Amino acid sequence: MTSRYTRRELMVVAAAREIRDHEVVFVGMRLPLLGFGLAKATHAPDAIGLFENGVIRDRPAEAFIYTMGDPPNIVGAVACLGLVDVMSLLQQGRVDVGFIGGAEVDPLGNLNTTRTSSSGALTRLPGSGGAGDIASLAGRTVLIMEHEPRRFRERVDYVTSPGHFPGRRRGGPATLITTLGVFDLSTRRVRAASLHPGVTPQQVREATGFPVTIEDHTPATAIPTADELAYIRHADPDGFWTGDSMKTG
Amino acid sequence: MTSRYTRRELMVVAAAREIRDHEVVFVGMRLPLLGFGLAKATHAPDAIGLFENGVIRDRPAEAFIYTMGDPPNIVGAVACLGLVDVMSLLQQGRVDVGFIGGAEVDPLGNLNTTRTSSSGALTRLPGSGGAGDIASLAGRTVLIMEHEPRRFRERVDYVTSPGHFPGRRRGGPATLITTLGVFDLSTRRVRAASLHPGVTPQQVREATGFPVTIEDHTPATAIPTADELAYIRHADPDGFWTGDSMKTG
Amino acid sequence: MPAPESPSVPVKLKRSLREAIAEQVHDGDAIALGLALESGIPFAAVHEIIRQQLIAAWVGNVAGGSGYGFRRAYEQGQPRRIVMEDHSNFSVGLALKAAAMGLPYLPTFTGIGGDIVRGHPRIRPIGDPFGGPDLLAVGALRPDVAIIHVQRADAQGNAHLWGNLGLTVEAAYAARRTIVICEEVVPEAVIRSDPNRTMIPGFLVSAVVEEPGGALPSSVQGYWRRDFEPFLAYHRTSRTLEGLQSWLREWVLDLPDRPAYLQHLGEAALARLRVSDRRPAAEANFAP
Amino acid sequence: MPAPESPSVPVKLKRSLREAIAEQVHDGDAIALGLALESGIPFAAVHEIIRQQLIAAWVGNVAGGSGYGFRRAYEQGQPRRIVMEDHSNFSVGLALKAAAMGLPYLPTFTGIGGDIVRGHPRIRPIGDPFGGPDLLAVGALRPDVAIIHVQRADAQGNAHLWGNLGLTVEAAYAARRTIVICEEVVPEAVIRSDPNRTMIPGFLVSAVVEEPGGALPSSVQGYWRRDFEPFLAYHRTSRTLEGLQSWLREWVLDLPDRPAYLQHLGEAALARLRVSDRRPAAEANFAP
Repeated sequence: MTSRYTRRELMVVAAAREIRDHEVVFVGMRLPLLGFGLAKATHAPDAIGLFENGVIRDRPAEAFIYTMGDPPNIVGAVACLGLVDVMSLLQQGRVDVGFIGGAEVDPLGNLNTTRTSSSGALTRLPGSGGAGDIASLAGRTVLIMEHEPRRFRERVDYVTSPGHFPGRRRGGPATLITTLGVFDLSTRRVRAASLHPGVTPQQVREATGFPVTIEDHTPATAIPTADELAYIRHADPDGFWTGDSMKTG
Repeated sequence: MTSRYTRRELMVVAAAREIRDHEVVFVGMRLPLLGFGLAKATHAPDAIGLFENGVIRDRPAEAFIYTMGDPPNIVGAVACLGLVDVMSLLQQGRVDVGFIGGAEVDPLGNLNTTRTSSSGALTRLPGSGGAGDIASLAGRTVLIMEHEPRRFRERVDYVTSPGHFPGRRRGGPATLITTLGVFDLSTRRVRAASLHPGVTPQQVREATGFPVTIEDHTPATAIPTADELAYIRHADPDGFWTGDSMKTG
Repeated sequence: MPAPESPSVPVKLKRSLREAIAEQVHDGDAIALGLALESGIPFAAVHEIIRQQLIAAWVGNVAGGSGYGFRRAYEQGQPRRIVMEDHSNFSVGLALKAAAMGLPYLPTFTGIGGDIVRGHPRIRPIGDPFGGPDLLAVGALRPDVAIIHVQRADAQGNAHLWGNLGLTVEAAYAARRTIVICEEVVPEAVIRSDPNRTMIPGFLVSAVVEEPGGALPSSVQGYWRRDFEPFLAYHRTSRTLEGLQSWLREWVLDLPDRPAYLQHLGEAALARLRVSDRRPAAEANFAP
Repeated sequence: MPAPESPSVPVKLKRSLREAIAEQVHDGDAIALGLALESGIPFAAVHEIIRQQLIAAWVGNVAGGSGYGFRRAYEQGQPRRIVMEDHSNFSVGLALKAAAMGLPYLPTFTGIGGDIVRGHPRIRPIGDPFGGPDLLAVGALRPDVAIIHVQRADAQGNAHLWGNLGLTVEAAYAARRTIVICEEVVPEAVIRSDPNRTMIPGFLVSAVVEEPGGALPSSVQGYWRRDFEPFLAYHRTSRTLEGLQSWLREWVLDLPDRPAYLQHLGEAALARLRVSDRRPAAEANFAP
């Protein structure tokens, strides 16, 4: 794969395609933020973005931001409320789709961002932040992950962000976007919806610590158009998030 | 009683004296509002006033107001929050004293402002407003009433604002200020603390539908000073609330 | 690049209050209004609802001054019986707040020991799983429609409101549909210059109408003083059912819309009520 | 007229952050800070607390990027073991909100089905008395002290805050004592010109300190840009315990106060970080 786009750019495009027009989106930082901006610029001009710190935007910030609390993310927002206010809207069911990532994922879409002993020693991870809330309360969730064997586990060490479980009131994981492909999680089984160009089924199976359905006719992920790439490179000019050196998830 | 002050002016002075310096006061309209302003101007310069619509003031409005939502009550406020915000502060226990009134009162300090059949037919009254909340949640309450036999009942028809009851978590009625005197309710018995000048014990007993303790040495309510009257007449120049024609409670 | 699936913004901005009410308010709807207590009461909308012959099924809280029309309905069933669910200000606030938070109820200590909560359809006892004293659970109240009068909004319904707030924000969050009535529809840039002033985000709003003076005789901070006299006149006139009906004819039924109401009020009254001085908020700099 | 019993206003305005911290923060106190998530973090106060050798007993929520110092303490007990109570953003927000509302808990649906709430000391199952599905009760969290950085406040602590809010308001309501650190102490009239901008009423505030730049390297809307480099430098340096200690010496222990920190940062950096353009909020008229 020596094309003119990075895998992370491809993942941004895949994330954007998960957003439908007029939807209310719980936007995270990094790739989902770019995906939201790209969706707005293309097929979902009337999508609304909520940030867990209380910001509501109907278009991306004018300047590059490192955190959702950066001043450019306040400028031009349609509203700047408190955390409990936007979480209340999430709990009400007013959010259609939310994006979350994690260090580990399992076939039910459970995510771990709290602690793991997978490498033998205890490793403390940053914790939930808003991810556990989005996983619990959004209409559906899209998971974004670095596709590595140690991260794709039969059962995660700790469920920070719950996936599918019996008695779930609402929502649950719909789609998993990784560095290797796009996977449908909505049926509680992991099925490849598309593999990124050049990725083989065997590569995916070797990088995945649990069974994954890959059909013969599983398509290749549609590559970014020139316009899509232009948007991404305008929004992330230094490749801070989408360059090949930056880790996702 | 043909002196140069009205009974309502005397009641305002009595209300002001219930406020100690540095206290947080849940202020009602009418006489308590004037009492708050008078207390601030005299012995309690650092009292803070909360209004149930969300306004917090540390001095009275510059212009005459009919309702707590009138624009002059917003101008110069230190904060203008929502109703649930100030009620939350009340529920937390951050309010020292609140003023409430009613159509009927009983010896436990229960107030009725909802409905009564005392005259034979059903009469619908305006309802609780914030009074039930102040009665439930303030550090102590001061009751202000028109002193008439039909209003002072052994048991009120309907307890809108609860007085003393077993298991009360906090607060309860401390003082009852009427058109005839000032009464201590803090011991769950009604004891006259002072009778207004010219009011006889017999007058009070005839106007009260339940036993009231009036001791031989019960003093006369201290009459307003010239400064106090000057303040009241500055704040209520037309006697809208403190003139003799205006009904309290 | 995929073609936009639905390029058109849903048109929230309505040409008239009549259009907004006809579209958003249906017979039998639970309507939340008068949420800032005494200011910003959307009287123009209420008058439009009366003209359109709709009936509000539920009166949640009546504070301050007895209303004769309300008393006749409650005490004598005239012109028709109304059903009352009694609340304190806090309990109705918590009922809206529970819906706003997406919860079936909120716990509280208010009302314990009183008659309001006894046998109340929306208030039930609840324990404290941490071993503290018992509380009351106030069930969520989700109005079909909230009608809110604000100073300014953009065409998407992002609304700036200042001064008295009361329960306005809770009701807009709680309601299925929210109608924003504003003194002025302003360009998006005005709203975006101060996102902390946006009390109601537009994605919660179903319809926006520009109706200056639509809250009279109640006040709107910075725009309209409270018109005290009509409150007294209504109180006097509504002492009898005939009086109420003649008042309704004069001020509601015989007037087609709010501009006609303002004209009937007269230029002298409007000049007295309109705020023309300025007391601007201290500057807040949002530069990044 | 009775003589004023206590005419003197309690002096909330402190001469220095050192004085405010020494007076308001005690060993063993639970301290709430960093409440707006990434902006307005009161770093000057944190540095002062470190200088004064106090230990915060409780870390409620850590979001975004793993901290090596935090990991060493948690994983290896170096330099000392820390106890962690894990939360999501919403559950810690509800814990503060419960205290702010004077309640022992608030119900929620968040976290159900996950491990955070399993055996959690502050989260317990609770039913719905109206027959709906079970919920979780998040127990109230009442910090001893909340430390909040705002744009401006008066000497009574009435504080104007704009931009990013996060959990700032909830924490100030919930805490036993609140320290307001501001860019500018302003005359009362500035605050009173816009009471809707007062996120924290002064009667909840124990101490006020003017400390411009006290939130650096985090941002303050309209005053300071985020200083990105120190976050990266700290991350790199704190990879080892020695690195962390040398960083602490350079930026905290060897500097007497925040003005010394700003001087150490240097004029060029300050010029780059200081906001000098204006993007004023649209005027709001409060005239009555």
